[in-house]
Amino acid sequence: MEKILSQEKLREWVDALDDCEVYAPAFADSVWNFARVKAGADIDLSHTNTIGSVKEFAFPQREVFFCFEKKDGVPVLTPTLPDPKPTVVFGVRPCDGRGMPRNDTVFNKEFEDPYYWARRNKLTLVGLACNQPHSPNCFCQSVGGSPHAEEGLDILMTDLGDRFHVKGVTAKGVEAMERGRDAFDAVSDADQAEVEKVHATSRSHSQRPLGNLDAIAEAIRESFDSPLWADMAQHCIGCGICTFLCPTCHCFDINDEVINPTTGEGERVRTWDNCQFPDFTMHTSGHNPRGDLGSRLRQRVSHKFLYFVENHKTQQCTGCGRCITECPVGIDIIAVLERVGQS
Amino acid sequence: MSNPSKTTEVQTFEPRIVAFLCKWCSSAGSDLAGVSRIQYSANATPITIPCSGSVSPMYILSAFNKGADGVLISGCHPGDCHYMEGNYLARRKLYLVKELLQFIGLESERFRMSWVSAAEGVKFAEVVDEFVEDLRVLGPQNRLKAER
Amino acid sequence: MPAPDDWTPRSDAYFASPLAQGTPGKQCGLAATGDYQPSLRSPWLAAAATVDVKKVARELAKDDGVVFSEDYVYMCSDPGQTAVIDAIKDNDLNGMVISCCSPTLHEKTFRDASELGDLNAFQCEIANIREQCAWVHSDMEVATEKALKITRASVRRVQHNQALEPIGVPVTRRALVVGGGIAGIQAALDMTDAGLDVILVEKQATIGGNMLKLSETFPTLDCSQCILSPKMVSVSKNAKITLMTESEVESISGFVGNFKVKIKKKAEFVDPELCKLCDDCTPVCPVAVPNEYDVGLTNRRAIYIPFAQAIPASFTLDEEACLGLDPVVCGKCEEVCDVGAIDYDKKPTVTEEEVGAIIVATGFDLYGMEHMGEFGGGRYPDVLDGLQFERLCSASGATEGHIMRPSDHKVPKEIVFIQCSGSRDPENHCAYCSKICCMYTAKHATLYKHHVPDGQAYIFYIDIRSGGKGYEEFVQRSMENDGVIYLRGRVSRVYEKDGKLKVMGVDTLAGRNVEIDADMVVLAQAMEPSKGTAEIAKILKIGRDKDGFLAEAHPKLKPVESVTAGIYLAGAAQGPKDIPETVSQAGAAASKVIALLSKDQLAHSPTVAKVRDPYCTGCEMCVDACPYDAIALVDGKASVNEILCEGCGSCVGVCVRAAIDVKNVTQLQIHEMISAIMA
Amino acid sequence: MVNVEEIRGYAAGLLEKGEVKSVLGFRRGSASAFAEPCTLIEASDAASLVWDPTCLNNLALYLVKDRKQQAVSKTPDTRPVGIVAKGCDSRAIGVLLQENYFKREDVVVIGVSCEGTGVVDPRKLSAKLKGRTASRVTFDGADGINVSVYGDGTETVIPAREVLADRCLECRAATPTLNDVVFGETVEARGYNEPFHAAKEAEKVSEDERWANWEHHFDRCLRCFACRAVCPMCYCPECVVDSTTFVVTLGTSAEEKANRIRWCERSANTSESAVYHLTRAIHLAGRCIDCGECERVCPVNIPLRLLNTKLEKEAFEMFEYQAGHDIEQASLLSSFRDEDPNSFIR
Repeated sequence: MEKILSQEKLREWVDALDDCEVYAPAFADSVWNFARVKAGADIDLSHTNTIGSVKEFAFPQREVFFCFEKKDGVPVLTPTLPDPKPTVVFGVRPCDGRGMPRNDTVFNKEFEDPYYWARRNKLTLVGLACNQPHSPNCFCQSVGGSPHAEEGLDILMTDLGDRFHVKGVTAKGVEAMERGRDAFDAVSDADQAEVEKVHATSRSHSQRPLGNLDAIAEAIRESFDSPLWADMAQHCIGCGICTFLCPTCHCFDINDEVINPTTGEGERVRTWDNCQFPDFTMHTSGHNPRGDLGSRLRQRVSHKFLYFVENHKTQQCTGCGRCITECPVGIDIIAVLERVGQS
Repeated sequence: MSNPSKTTEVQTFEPRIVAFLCKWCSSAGSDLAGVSRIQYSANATPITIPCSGSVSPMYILSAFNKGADGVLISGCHPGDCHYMEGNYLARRKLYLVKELLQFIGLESERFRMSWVSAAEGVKFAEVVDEFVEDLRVLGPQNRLKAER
Repeated sequence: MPAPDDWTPRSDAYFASPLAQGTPGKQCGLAATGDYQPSLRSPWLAAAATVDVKKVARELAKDDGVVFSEDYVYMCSDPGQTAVIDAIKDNDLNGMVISCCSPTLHEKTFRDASELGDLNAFQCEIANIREQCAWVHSDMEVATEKALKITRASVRRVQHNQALEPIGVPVTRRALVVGGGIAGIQAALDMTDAGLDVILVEKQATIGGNMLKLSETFPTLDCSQCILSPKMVSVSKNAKITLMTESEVESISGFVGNFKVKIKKKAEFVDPELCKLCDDCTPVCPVAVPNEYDVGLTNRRAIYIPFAQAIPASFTLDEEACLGLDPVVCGKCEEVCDVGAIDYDKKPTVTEEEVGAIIVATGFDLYGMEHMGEFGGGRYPDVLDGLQFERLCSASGATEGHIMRPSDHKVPKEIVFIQCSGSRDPENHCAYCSKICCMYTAKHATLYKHHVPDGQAYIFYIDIRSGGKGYEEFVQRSMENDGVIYLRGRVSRVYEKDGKLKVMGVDTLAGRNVEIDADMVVLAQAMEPSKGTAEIAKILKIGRDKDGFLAEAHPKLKPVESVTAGIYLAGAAQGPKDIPETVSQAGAAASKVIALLSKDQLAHSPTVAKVRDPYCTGCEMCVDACPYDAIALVDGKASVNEILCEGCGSCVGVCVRAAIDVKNVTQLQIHEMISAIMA
Repeated sequence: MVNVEEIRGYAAGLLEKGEVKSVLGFRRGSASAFAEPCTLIEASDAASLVWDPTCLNNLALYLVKDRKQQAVSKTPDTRPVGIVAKGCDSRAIGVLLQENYFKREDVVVIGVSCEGTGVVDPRKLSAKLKGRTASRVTFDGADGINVSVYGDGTETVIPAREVLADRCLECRAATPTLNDVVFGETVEARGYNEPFHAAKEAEKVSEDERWANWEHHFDRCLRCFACRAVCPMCYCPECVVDSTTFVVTLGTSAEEKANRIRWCERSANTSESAVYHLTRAIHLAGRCIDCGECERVCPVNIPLRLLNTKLEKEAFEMFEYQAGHDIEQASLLSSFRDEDPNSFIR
């Protein structure tokens, strides 16, 4: 289903989704990030890309698995599966959209993660094509994506200035459009031509190239013991920015948070974890197989461009560029791949 | 929630206070209150520590995190520290903690410090009672309490 | 959903869950009941609250790690302690909490019992549910709830207590006595009798203190100097006593058994070894200043001997009064001294002495006359304080024992004594009773009548407090034999009129105003701690009470101990007292020191700081914060001298890395206690 | 104006003469307009050094990292390290020296005065550009910052005070006081904001508003720990709050592992993040030298610097204490004065 939606009617459509929780990018605290939209009038799709990725809607920072307590000395567990309202997220950039199927694969590989899917199944992603790159660090096209890629999105919107071209990609997307059908107009030939032109222009913007991804995978495999990693990670501070902001990083930690030590009452909680943290691979013995920053950088890059490819036949990077832009010390995954490729 | 029920809630609200008392002065002062049979609110549960100077800011944050409505730290009067200087160190450190808590908007009445000597059983009881009264007005502490 | 049988809360490998953690083994919470049960044993208890200890014991029995929990009446009694010992043995306990009274009362009792049950003393903790709970809360339900929290917190603490052994500390078998009055003299002599070496430090030029100034002593009226001088001579002749006059304690470091004391001695311008007491120097001295020994009733020179029998027997030079420290200005005494005992170039010296124990006997001063404006204190020369009157009566005084008015040297025929001058007046003066004034005023009046048989003595009093052997009889004698008129009431004002002192008072028994034209008025001034008591207390780190007297560790059970181990109190520095009481206390303090220093080693508390090496970065914050200089960097890491450490935890409070803990009060334990309270 | 050639020449000289094993400095980044840290080993590398308003990092962090590396190295290289340091960076070195983290002779401080300006706040710049990225940022005379915008190629001059980092606007000592050499002029009067301006502003609003603000911020925290990772003062072997840096050695007993205190949970909750940030703030009291790195790196732009400057303000006003000004002084919290505030105590 393809429709035209005028800028003014956007709010009508959003208001029609009143049985859903609607999120859209908002510029607050000097950053764009997803925020709850209370009314259609609040929506603003002039954003670049959000600082946090859309993954947190299915894989939140904190997920309670179950509660536990002791009753008469016997441990009792109470499961706590999330039951969210249907959620529609607007303004998802295609790179983030492409991240979601990769996360879906992970959480559905050997074990269907009920917590992830309880949220994921309620999620409708409304994408917005990028008419131009937001930063010099956008490289979606270098990893097989495009500024108007539909993969992972339920709807793709394209900004045509005074109006949007809206395409229902999945049944879920079409259903969401149906809900606000009065707001939409039919697509004219001129509209169609303009969309194609905008898309073509967006593709034509130069992005930093990565070269042959197979060759990169091979180069990574061969450089496992290379001193290059330590050199490239020389200024890494070991924070979690690159992975926490990444639309496809999905590592987690599980802890028991005890509320009442006397009654043994508490919760088992999943939180984000991060391969860049020193304790990520720390063994009880004190041995750490990835004890230095170089090996951790290698892990992050290898996971995205080698191991994930081996397991899932695709890169685990969608070229959003967040890890480059937000790195406090300028570690640049493209430059890293270039150097590995050259070695 | 309707207003009347809220009022009832305020009236029945019993603040929970963690009171860190130095062993030599304030804990002894509270003992004197006991020996003198001075009656005061039971809302403050004491933890006796060697000296107010041994209080780590973590104790205070942790107590609030675990749901304390108020935290009291009580030590020897300046010049009277059994360990000579511990209370001076405490005063500087806890001044900063207090300022920080106020800065982030925790109600300023929730963190209190007092000097209570071993001879001041009456004062100890007053300090606790006043604290409890002030906290009753404020109601439960939800700002730093773990939302679990 | 049912939990699997072997389920325990999982956690990150490095964060053991509090449920899963805890010392393996068993803990015990013993809840003891005492006389705070709902019995109405004492009149307080009807109003006071109570804790349902049975419930506390019952609830605790359910808690994780608690294997034995029981309540018992009089846990501290012999059968109670036997029950404790049996409980430890029967249940193979590795930790124990006794919920009872304040640990200051029975911590030692139960720790001793623990040892008898083969449980390390430091694995026994006291939860105070009496002074801090049962006695101060009236609602049983609320108090019981709080008692539960207190006890639970202690249980969680004891689960992490380490077994500790006291640290043996070698002892310096020497003692320091600060103050050379009768208290200091007595304590010093008693200690040398037991073979201890003693350093006696006195601020003044001679020992003897205030007692030296007294004429006769009540109730026997024996001559004060006659009984004191022999003791002073014993001090000077005693090889085991190092006497340091005109000296003051400057600083102290160390701890019980091992103090290091810096003593500053004023410049010794007159060499006592050389001085022959020829008294050639005083006639040439051009300076006259009030004589302290005569309480300002006479003058002395800048070079002087306090009095003929001074110990040490030597002239001394008053640095402040002397002109001659600059020889260009004066230098007369040096010229006339044949033996060359005088040297203006002498400098003050500071010596460091090592001692094992200290007795503080810094005595009293009289409350200043300048405060007594309404009685003409400090304004009229014939209004005297008690000590000045003593000097008038004394054969060694300026008047050679003749009572005469300082103003015109006439014998006073009407004399008024005002008791409680500056005492028992919390609004304006001292709140406390100075205790000895009733007696010495009776003595003064008696002595007056002995000197001036035709004179009339009046005493204004509030109460007569004559508790003491032979005291009441003495007061009665003064009334009956010496015709002293006791007027019960206060004096409102004393003023001078026509060469007389008009005393405006009230006789509350007769219910009338009294007006006396007196020739002399003597104020029984309150005793206050001697000047410098605050400083010495600060230097020695011992507490003072609200009136400024040195504070004893316990008003009843530790009356001669200060709050700091190894420092003892004697005499009026601790509170107003008369000579026999002072001497008794001095003897008691001396015997405490003798007992303390009779051991080869002292046991130092093992609850000291311990550095967690891997966490320490050597930033030295703890080093700066430690009041005992107990921490130093060794190989870039903090290292604790356990003997110096007092376990105050100042280091813990400043260490941002949590790299230091006080044993058995660790941050983990405090965290657990907070958790238990907030649960 | 600072002549970058002088810095390059000095750095090259140090390396040439073998006086240092390396020089920490800034070079042009590959990814954006902002400079990135670099470690020069060869004198010939010195040509890559840059100096402009995008030299944001506090390189003292890498002195800490070097020391940590040398501590575990089998063949430690104990030669000194050269470091390009701004005023704030030099104060960080001061605190590290005060805390005996290394010795004065272990470091050669190549001081660079920020003169009248300072460094750009990337968030302010981003806000100015409504989220767009700058492709080039340079000084433009005394008071302007010249910015080229990525994508549309436009170039604008923005008044410095509008995009300078808050810490630079409030800076009291833009010239490194601890140094072996200083490039650039010492500029006393800066004419921007009074010291602690932002913290004072934040204090002005009501208690409830303050909490609303901080609740909002703590709630947004991702617990990525970038603030801690970037802080040169957060060099603890293991953080007391939420530890991702365990000190576990072969000698660590099971009991020690089990007895680790969990002051707060790893959950990115308001309450847990509050404990984390407040702990960090209080542990930096008297140690924070206001390099603003914590705030700069925060991906969700939590104004973390306020927490620290609030305490530094109190330290300065109440205790006359300034972090990093005197390497001999006892630290703020392990010292006291009789006249310290007492009236807040009952």
